[in-house]
Parts: sequence; C-alpha cells; structure tokens
Amino acid sequence: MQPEIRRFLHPDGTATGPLPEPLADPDRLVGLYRGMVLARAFDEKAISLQRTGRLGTYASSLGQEAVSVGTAAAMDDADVFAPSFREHGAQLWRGVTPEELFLYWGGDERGSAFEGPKRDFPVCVPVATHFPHAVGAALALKLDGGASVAVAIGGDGSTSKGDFYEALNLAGAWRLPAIFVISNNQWAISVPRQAQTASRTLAQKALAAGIPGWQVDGNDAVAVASCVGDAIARAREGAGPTLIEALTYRLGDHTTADDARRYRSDEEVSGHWKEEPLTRLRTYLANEGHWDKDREEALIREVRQRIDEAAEHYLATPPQLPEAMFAHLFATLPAPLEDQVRSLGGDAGNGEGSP
Amino acid sequence: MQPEIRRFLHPDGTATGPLPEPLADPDRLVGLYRGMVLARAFDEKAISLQRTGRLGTYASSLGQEAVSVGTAAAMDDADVFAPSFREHGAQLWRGVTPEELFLYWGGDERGSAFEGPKRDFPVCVPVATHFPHAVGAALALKLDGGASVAVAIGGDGSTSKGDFYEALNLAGAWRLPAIFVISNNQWAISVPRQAQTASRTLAQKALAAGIPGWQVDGNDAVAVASCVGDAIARAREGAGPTLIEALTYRLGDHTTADDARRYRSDEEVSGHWKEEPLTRLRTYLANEGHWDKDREEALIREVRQRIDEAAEHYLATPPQLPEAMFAHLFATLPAPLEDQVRSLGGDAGNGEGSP
Amino acid sequence: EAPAKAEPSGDQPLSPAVRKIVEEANVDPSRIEGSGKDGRILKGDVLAFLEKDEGGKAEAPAQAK
Amino acid sequence: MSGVTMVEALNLALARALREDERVVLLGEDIAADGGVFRVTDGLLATFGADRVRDTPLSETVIAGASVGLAAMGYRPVAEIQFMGFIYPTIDQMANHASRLRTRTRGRLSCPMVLRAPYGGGVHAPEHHSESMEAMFAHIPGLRVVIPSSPRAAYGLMLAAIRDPAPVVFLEPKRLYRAVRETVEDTGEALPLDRCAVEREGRDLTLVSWGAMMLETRKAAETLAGEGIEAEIVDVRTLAPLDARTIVDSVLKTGRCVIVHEAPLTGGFGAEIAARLAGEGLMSLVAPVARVAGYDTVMPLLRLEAAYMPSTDRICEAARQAMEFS
Amino acid sequence: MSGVTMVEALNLALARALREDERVVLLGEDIAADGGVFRVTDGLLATFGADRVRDTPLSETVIAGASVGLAAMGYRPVAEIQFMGFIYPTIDQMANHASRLRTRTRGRLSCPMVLRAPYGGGVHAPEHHSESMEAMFAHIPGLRVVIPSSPRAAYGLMLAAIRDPAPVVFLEPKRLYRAVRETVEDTGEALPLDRCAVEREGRDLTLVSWGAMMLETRKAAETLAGEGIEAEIVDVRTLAPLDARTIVDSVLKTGRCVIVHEAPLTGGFGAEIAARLAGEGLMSLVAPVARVAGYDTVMPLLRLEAAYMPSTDRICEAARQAMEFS
Ligand SMILES: Cc1ncc(C[n+]2csc(CCOP(=O)(O)OP(=O)(O)O)c2C)c(N)n1
Ligand SMILES: Cc1ncc(C[n+]2csc(CCOP(=O)(O)OP(=O)(O)O)c2C)c(N)n1
Ligand SMILES: [Mg+2]
Ligand SMILES: [Mg+2]
Ligand SMILES: [Mg+2]
Repeated sequence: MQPEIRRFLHPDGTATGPLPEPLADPDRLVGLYRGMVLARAFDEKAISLQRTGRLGTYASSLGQEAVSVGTAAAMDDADVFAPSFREHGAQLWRGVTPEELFLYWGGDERGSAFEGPKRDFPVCVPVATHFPHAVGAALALKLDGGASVAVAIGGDGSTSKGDFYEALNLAGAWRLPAIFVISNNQWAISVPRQAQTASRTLAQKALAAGIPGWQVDGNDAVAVASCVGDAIARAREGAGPTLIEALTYRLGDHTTADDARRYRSDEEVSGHWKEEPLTRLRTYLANEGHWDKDREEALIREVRQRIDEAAEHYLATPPQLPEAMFAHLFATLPAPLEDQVRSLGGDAGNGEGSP
Repeated sequence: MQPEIRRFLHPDGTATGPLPEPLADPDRLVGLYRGMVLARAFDEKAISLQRTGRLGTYASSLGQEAVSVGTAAAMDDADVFAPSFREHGAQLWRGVTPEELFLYWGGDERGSAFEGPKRDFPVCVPVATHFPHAVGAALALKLDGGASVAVAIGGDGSTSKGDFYEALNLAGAWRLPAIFVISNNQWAISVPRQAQTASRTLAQKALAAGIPGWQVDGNDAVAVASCVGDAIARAREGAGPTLIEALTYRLGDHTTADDARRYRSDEEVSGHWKEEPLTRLRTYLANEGHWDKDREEALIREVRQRIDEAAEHYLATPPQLPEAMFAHLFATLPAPLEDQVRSLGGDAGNGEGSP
Repeated sequence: EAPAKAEPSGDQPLSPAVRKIVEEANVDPSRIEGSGKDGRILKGDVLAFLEKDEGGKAEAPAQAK
Repeated sequence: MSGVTMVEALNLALARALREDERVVLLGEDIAADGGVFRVTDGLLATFGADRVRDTPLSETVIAGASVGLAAMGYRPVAEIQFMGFIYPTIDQMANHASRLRTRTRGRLSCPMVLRAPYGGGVHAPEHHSESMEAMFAHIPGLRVVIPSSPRAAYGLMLAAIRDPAPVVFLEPKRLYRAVRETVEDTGEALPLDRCAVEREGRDLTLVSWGAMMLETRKAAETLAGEGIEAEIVDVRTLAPLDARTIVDSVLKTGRCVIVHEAPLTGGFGAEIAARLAGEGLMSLVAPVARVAGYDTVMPLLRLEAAYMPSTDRICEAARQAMEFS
Repeated sequence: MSGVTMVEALNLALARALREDERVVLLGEDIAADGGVFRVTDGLLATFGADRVRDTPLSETVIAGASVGLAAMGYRPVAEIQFMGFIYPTIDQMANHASRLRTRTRGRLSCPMVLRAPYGGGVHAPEHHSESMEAMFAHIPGLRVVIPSSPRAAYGLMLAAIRDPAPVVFLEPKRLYRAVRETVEDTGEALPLDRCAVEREGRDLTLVSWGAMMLETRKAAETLAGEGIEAEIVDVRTLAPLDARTIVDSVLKTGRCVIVHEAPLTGGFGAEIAARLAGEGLMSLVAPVARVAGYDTVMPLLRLEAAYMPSTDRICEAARQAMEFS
C-alpha cells in the first residue's frame, strides 16, 4: 500500500518523463516559475522589513514555494482557498496583493480585506483550525450547485490536530469537494516529522476518513499542480475529498522569532538546498530552451520592483484610528458598545476608522 | 489490506476451529459467560429501576456484553481501565460493585469511589474525552517501569472526535502501552455507522496514527478476549498501542431517554438478535458438555440475587448532605469557599458530607 | 408595607458609604453642606457635621463599616 | 392545554427560517431522522430534505468550524450542540474565528451562524448534561449570546438570531423546554436583540435573571408581592452585548438588585451585571447587590442537584435582606 | 544587571520541581530541544532527560487530556500551551475532567496538573498570540487560576502550583517575561496560593490588578502619589478561588477601587471583583468601582495594539475620577 510519490522533475531539473498536459505548455511552466520567484522575493523583503522593525513576526515560505504556487495554479478563481500562515505564494497567485500581505504581517487588519479573491479565507494562525472552514465552504459550494471546490493547506504539524481529522472525516462522510494539502516541510517549529506521528506517511492518514491520500514531491511545482489538479477534478465530478501530502523542506527558520540552529544542523539544511523548487524548474526550463540569463534577470527585476513598490505603499499607509477596532466587529455597532467607541475618541459612524 | 475479522465462535455457537489457549479452558469460558450474564442482569435491573423513577437516565449494554467482558477478561488487575458509559460488563468484571454502579447511575457521586479497581477511571460521558486519559495513564505506567497497560473503550461514534485521533496519534508517536477498543454497535444514537465516516472499517483509522488496527467479532467473547489479549501482550513488550474494532450491535435503545424506533426498523434489530453474544457462548458451552439447564438456572438465580441485593443497598443509601458538593472539590477546602459551605448549613470539616 | 427607599436629599445622590453614616447617625442630609463636586456630600462633610452638631448621636460612627 | 411549548416554538421558528431563507442550513448530531434528542428539529428533515437538515458525525469541533465555513460563504448555518456540557470544543472556533471573521476581513466575510445548545440543570439529566457556561461565551467579543425564557421569546429571538449577520450563541434552557405553554403566533416576527426586557414593573427591588431561572424569579416576585415587596423583573435575554442601561435604570428606581443565575457564582455573568451597578449604578444603590447563583463547585449528579440549584426561597431571602436596608 | 527575569525564575522553579519530585513531568510543543519558544524550559531536557521533558505532537486537546491521565496516576504533569490563543481546545478537558476528577471519585483519584501558558498582549506578537482569557478558567470550579506579576512571584507561585494537589492553570504574562529583573533565591520556598497580595499600602484608593497590567498599575500609583493620591495596590495572584477578603478589606479602608485588566471588559475577571465590592463591600464605597480594561472587541493586530491596551493614563484618569467623590 506504499503510494508512489508523484514527481515530474528530478532535483537536478531533468524530467522523469513527459510532463502532463496542460502543464507541459512552456507558458504555464514559466508562470509557475514566476509565481515561485514572486513568493521568494516577497519573503526576502518581508524578512528584511521585519529585521529593521518595520514588520511583525513573519513566517517565510523559503523552500516550499512549489507547494503553495502549484496548488494555487491548479485552482480556478471561483474556488475557495483556506491558507495557513505560510502560503504567500498561493495567496499572491490568487490575486491577494503584496500590499495586502505586507499590511497583514505588519499588523493591520486591512490586509485581509482582499480586493482579489473575495471569498478566500484570511491567513489562519491557529494551526489546523482552517480545515473545518474549508469543509464548510465545500458544503456551501456543493449546495450552490456549481462545481467549485475548497482547498486548504496546512503543515505536517497540523495533521496532529483533532481539527484536521474531524474535517477530513466530515468531508469524507459527506463526499464534499474539499482538497487538503499538507505542506510537509519536515518540521513543526522544532519538532521533526518523525516525532509528530508514527504514521509512515501523512498521506495515509486519509484512510482514517475513507478518502484517497496521495504523496507528491512538493519541490516539483509541476507535480504539485498536476496532483492537486487531479484531486480537484475528482472533487468537481462529485467524487469527494482528497488528502495530498506534499514532501518539501523548510529551508528557513520557523519564523523571524525562531532560531532553527537550536534544533537542527546546518548540514541537514544545506542538503535540502539541493532539492529546492526554484532551481529545479529554472534548470528544466533552461534545458528546454525556455529560459536564459536575460529572462531571469528581467524577471527578478520586475518582481523586485513590484514587491518594493508594495512595501513602500505599505510603509506609507497610515495606521487606522483606534475606533477601527470596532468598525467591523458587528455589521452595525450595537448600542451597548457606543460608549466604548466614544471613549476612544471615535465616531461610531466612521465605518473603517481610517484617518 | 482487508484485515480479517477475528472470530472463534459462529453465531450458532459452533466453533471456527480450536479455541485459543488459555481461553479454551472451560472454567475461563464459563467465567466469560457469567460476566456477560451479570452485565445483562445489571442492565435489566437498572432499566426497571429507571422506569419506576428510581434511577437516572441509563445506557444499557444489551447485545454488547462480549466486548465489555471480553476486554476486561484480557486485562490484569494492575492495568488501568477507562470506560465510556456503556461498559458495565467490564467494570463489574474488574471489581466495581453493582452497588457502586447503581449509585453512579442513580446520581450519587460516591458510585465512582470504587473500592475495587482503585486506579480505573470513572464512567466517561463526554464522548471520546477519555481516550487522552488512557494515553496519559499509559505514559504513567511506562514511566513507572512496569508492564501494565491502559485500556479504553469507546463507541463507533467516538471515532469521529478529534480526541480519539489525537490520543491514538500521541500513543503511536510515543509507543505507549495503550489499547483502544471500539465497541462498534453500528449506531451513535440515531446516526448509523455508515453516516459516521466514509472509512470502510474503523480499524483502519489506526493507520492515521501508524499503529496496528484489528477487527474482531464483538459478539464473540472469546475472540474479543483473545484479540485484546494479543494487543495487551504487544503493549507489555513495548511494541506500543493497538486499535481494535469490535463489531457488535446495540440491541436496546441508546438510553432510557431514547426511542430507537424513530430511526431504525424492528426487522434490523431482530436480525441482530440472532448474533447476540450470550446465546452464542452458552450454546457452545452446552454443545461441549460444559453447560446445562441446571447450571443456567443456578447462575441466573445467583446473579439476580446479587443484583437485587445491590439495588436494595443502593435504594437504602441515604443521599449525601448538600455540603458534600464541596467535600472533594479540593484536597482541603480553600478559605475563600468556606462561606459557601457554611451557607449550605454545612460544616467544612465534614469531609464526605454524609448524613 | 416595605420600607421606602431612602431618597438622597441633595442634588447629588449619596454614595453607599455616606448614606450609611447618615442613616446610622439619623441626620437629615439636607442639613449638611456638600463640599464635593457639584455640591456632593462627602464622607468628610458628614463626619465634620456630626462633630459639631449637637443633635447628632453621641456615638456617631467614625468610620463606615 | 393551549399554546405551545418552547420546543415547539423553536421548531416553528426553525421551520419558518428554513422556509423564508434558502441559505438556512441545520446541522448537528441526531437532528435529522431523530428530530433532535429534545425534538426541537422534529419533522424538519421530512419537510426540508437532507441537504438542509443534516446529521453530522460526532464531532463538535467541526460542527462549529464547518458552520464558520458555511457562514463565510453566505449560508446561515444553525448548528446544534446536543448539550452544553459538550460545547467546549467549539470555543476555539467561536473565539478564534466566528467572532472575528468580520473584523479580520473588514467586512469582506462575515459569520452569520447560530450555535444552539440546550443548557442548564434541574431535569435530572446525566453527568455533564446540566452545565451553564454562558459566561464563557459572553466574554468573547463579537459574539451575541441570547437566552430565551419563554416559548414566545424563544420563537422571536431564534428568528432574530438566524437573521442577524453576527454569530449568535443561542442557549436554550432545557428545563423550560416543556415546562410552560404559551400562545405563539407564527407570524415571522422577530424580537429585538441586544435588549433586556422589563417583564414586570415594581418599585422596591430589581430581580435580574435569564433562562430557566426566570421561573424561580417569577415565583419569587409573587411570593414577595404577598409580603408587600414589589419586585421589578428584568429578563436579560441578550447577555452580550449587554443592555446594561435597562438594568441600571431599573435599579435607579428601586435601589436594590438581586441577580439570579444557576451557573457558579464566581465569574458567572451575574458578576458583570453587579459590576455595572457598582460602576454606573452605584449612587442609586441602597443595599448590597446580591447574587443568588450556583455554588462554586462541580454541578452535582442528580441526587444533590436540588441542593445546588438556586431556589425561590434563596431569591426571596436575598430580596428580604436587601429590603432591610432602607 | 542583577537578578533574573521571569523566564529565568520559571526555569529555576521548574528545574527545582523536577529535581525534588520525580513525579514531575513536563510536556508541550517545542519545550524540549528548543527549550520553549520563550526559553522557559531551556536546558531542562539536557538535565532531566527525554522521559521527563517531552515534546508533544501539535495537539492541545491531548496535551491537556494526557496530563489528566498522568495526574490521575499520581504524576505531576506540567503542560505548556504555547500561547493562550491556542488554549481553547484544552477547556473541555479542564472543565469536564481536570476540575472534577477528585469530586467525581470522592478523592480516589486527583488531578495535580499544571497547565502553563504565556498570555496577554503588548509584545507585538502575531494574530491570536495576545489574548487574555483568564476569566474563562476562573469560572470553572475546581481549578486554581494563578498569575504571577514578577520573577519572584513566578518562582514561588510555580512551585506552589506544582506541589498543589489541585489542577492549576498558570498564566504567564509574557510582556513581563523579560521586562524586569529581580533577585530570586532558589530556596524552594513556595508562595501561598488563594491569597491576594497587598503590594503597596495607601489610604486613598485601591488599585487591583494582576499579571502584566501590574506594570501600568505600579506606574499609575507612582504618578498618583506625585499628585498626593496614595493608592493601595492589590496583586490578585490567585484569581480562583478568589481571596475577596483582602480586596474588600482594602476598599473598606480606602472607599474607592479601580480594577485593571487587559482582557475585554465584559465578563472579564474584573467583573467578579467589582461584584464582590457591590455585595460585601458596598457600604464602604464612596465612589463607583471603575474597571480599566480591554475593550469589548477583538484583540487588534499590532498596529492598533497600543490603543487597545489599558494605559497608565487611563488608570490615573479613573483614579482621579474616583477621588472626585471625596
Ligand atoms: C493550535 C496551535 N498550536 C500552536 C501554535 C504555535 N505554532 C505556530 S506554527 C507551529 C508549528 C506548525 O507546524 P506545521 O503545521 O508543520 O507548519 P509549518 O510551520 O511547518 O509550516 C506551532 C506549534 C499554533 N499556531 N496553533
Ligand atoms: C462529546 C459528546 N457529544 C455528544 C454527546 C451526546 N451523546 C451521548 S452518547 C452519543 C452517541 C455515542 O455513540 P457511540 O460513540 O457510537 O457510543 P454508543 O452510544 O453507541 O455506545 C451522543 C451523541 C456526548 N455524550 N458527548
Ligand atoms: Mg511543518
Ligand atoms: Mg455506537
Ligand atoms: Mg499541582
């Protein structure tokens, strides 16, 4: 019952065989690559902002971009995404702006008022508590009568929470169009994957819910997109949920508040650098003649500019007024809370409490 | 990967082959039978007390006695048992007295002050919340350095709770001497097993925790005792936890507050009467020449007398004084609560608040 | 008939502590000059009043309990 | 026997909500074929079908969490937790998500869900079936906590809760489920949220309560009236956000207040009401604010249940003591 | 810089407890190799080994539940929940089991566990990392809720909590983790539970607080002293069971009280304290009891955090208002 691990690109960028349609299209591949480069550039900028005191604690996705971007690439706009806190790649792909992401991580709630993917859930910090949301959203989408699906991503650690299991089980029992992607980066802060569970794979946890569980090389964006795409196709046909374990590695610290050297060796980390997803896809594209130094430089320039622009916009955004704390607590401010808003010097009528 | 369902006795009482040692011993078999007869007699009395307003809401184990008694029979006194609310058979086997059980179900907390199995957990009403206790107890037993194990029993419905899963997962990760028995009686109140989960078997849920999952005929006390015995043996050797799904059927209402005819047919129920555990073992014993009408009558008489005696003792037990509500809240009454005890007309010094 | 609620006689209501002293001393609060905000009668005002007022109870409580 | 019970009134409200708004979806354990262990959802499966009246697996965490997901997508889930003693696993979702989804997304998503649960003691139920933990939810900003004390209130408040765009924790005092009957017109008219109801006027003291304790409170008021003490009764109805104004105004008139609830005293919601009186209401108080509440101990099993539950006697006694302060 | 931080003091207490009682076992997420995300358990794995300092899977429910099981068997688990925002899944075990195991078994089993969690805001932490939900636990009879406000208190109270045969929820104000240093003698001497501490004497008004808000409260007392207002400070320390006596006695002297906490106002534990004053303490009050608390809204993300947190200014202002009544 060893499920095979889906992979199209070896770490060295060579292909295991023909790439699957429609992903084989070079434009698509370049798109995937661009999405990962964007995520990495965002991460770099975010970390540097944090280091200089201009952003809150930040969780980088370094090394895991293929899971995030590959998953998002398999989704339609009308699908619903429920991210954990490390899926900037997917969020950016789906149209969340880097301005919004900076605002969120900078501690401004307006960062979750996405102009783009209107029905996507905001970043979820309490681990695994978003899986039930995806299940509820999947039920909504099914009741809507369309063929949209809900996709949630969590980490290897998230698979130890009862929420994960209850969500899978309900999705299975009700055959809902929900896809659960586990970005298994081998660590939950300092706790290694092996200490998290005795389960040989995380994919096999699907059996507890009676749903399919697949493994995919999470550093191969093509394989992730293909795998998630197949799961989504099943769900759209009414075949129900799928659990996907994407095998990847967290190359950075857990967050900017963490120092991973306390619990893992540099050798372990540098070994995994050899498998990271960007080089892999770039090498493949280059080998196939779809990529070169000029295109790379142009892309990097473009992406950095976009991110810098977003960062500046973020830094220039004045904070909300204190009464914004109440602006969206309820649809309309309940009378009993009016005094509190007034005591903030605020005007209950000022919806967003913007300066 | 279809695990086979362990069975030694067919529903008609014939054996599938030689019974396993040491259970094959006729005395042991008669013991198992007696344990089940006792449980059933207790159930009958409890229901009749409830119907006449002398007991609280009661959950009968009718039809499931083999799971309860078979499990307990596989345990040592020094092991620790964590029951749900339907395991009177196991509790009686382990030395909880019928007096205590009546007290508990009659609404008197002294019913859980077991004189017998001092470390067993009391009845657990919030479904699945006792699985974590068994895991904690198993860790304690392991740290103690002995070879004792903790055994918990829950229902098919309990396998849908996050607690169940988190408990299994932790027990697996730490390789603890914990046995999880699922008394799959096909119903969780009105929700049938099929609606509870898409998982083909409940045993396979073990895979999510990376531990073995077995199925056993839960109406065959011999098979249950053998199966749980094997799991316990593994645990004593340090091989870690096991999940056992015992297939049985709830022949009665969920509790005395339930009317099962609202959601299942009489035909379904009567079909299952053909598989119930007492007849099965009695027939086997009779076929083998170890049982007859006289012995049966004597046993029924003895058991009924014991239960009646217990019921009378229970009915004659005066309720506690109100201040008993505080008697064991803390080891010693905290000063801030003294006023409340006094306002009950009580004496903080009166430990148990007995009349 | 239930005892009627004691109405504060100044413009400002009395705090429970002040009311208690006033009641225990059995004085009419309208006779006391309030020195607090908006003429509120304070504990000190009552105590001062009791000290110099002949009609006050001999054993006027010095402290609210 | 004319009129309907609270169970029937709730059933009427749920049926109307299902009929008038196709986004309303019911979910919970044993609510479909069985019609709920208290029959609140009786017959709704047959009328509205299995898509909208859904038995869940035995999983309180995902009942709450999936409701958040459904609500975020525009549905109006009404989720049942079978007994309040099993509601604790929902707190994570209610506190970390339901209550703040609107705030976090600046109104982009919202969470119009109702979490229903029977609560309270006095019906000789098994262990863990009699708790009253309303104060926990009332301390979570962004939630409404609503508790009816009569069939009519149950009908009107349930409709209001379902239509309200905010998440509502709707606690049903199960001792009242069948204790009283009342005429309830199924007009679809909701009762206002965020308002305490002055149920009886009186000049001498204010009794404040909610849920099943309104029974004892009403009885106490009658007993006291026989002694010449005219009690005003405030039924809190919406605990959060709390309409403290109505309570403070009542005490401004009466000068005395006895608060009655069956949850344990310490940290019970009565504390909040007493605190408002100690603040805004202080200058009108002529007697200590009394709380007649459950004891700070584990809800006992049924044999001692009566000793635990606040009684009419205890309320009257507290009221008489308050009256001793003139 | 002399003395130790609260983190170091807690580490000292845990090390001593592990040394003096082999039944003490630590468990939680990232407490072993990593030494805890705040380093409270730093070095303990190396000293006491993997049997006694255990990293768990990411499973708060079973962290609490397994602790109950361990405690029932006579061990003394000290479980860490990484942040209070993730503590909700433990409530089921704490309310339905830990708090009542002794009651239910008439003392046959008990539950000497400690559930530790850093709590509170003001450190610019991510979403869900700054909550203060102590009131929820303080409303569960059978639990102790203990909150230190200094390194020395942390040391003494942690030892007391671990040695106490009851389950203790031990909340660590993380803003104080490294904010102050104090000499802490590692004598193994515990501080008493169930007692409020009068930290500063004063005749004019009583300031009551706990945890990190003691910082602002102390500062406020100094500012007020500069204005001639002598504030008495009560550090609650054990919220449940509450030593109301000490608070009521203080207010008996001062006649005025300002309660300070960062949890949302409504249903916060300040309500219980105000309620005691509105009851037993009423007749000593010369001014309304003020609560300076968090607002009844979602704890905001970091950019608005300062606007949410009660400030020294707000405390002083409330104190001055109270003084206007004398
Ligand atoms: C319920 C909960 N418990 C604890 C935390 C603190 N915490 C944040 S991330 C994390 C580890 C998560 O590991 P994993 O799921 O593998 O995701 P990763 O960080 O590796 O992406 C922990 C323990 C949390 N956010 N939520
Ligand atoms: C957590 C929780 N939710 C709901 C209930 C109410 N309830 C009591 S028993 C039960 C069904 C249990 O089904 P199962 O686990 O199969 O056990 P069985 O009753 O069949 O023995 C339910 C829903 C409960 N006791 N605990
Ligand atoms: Mg991880
Ligand atoms: Mg069952
Ligand atoms: Mg202790």
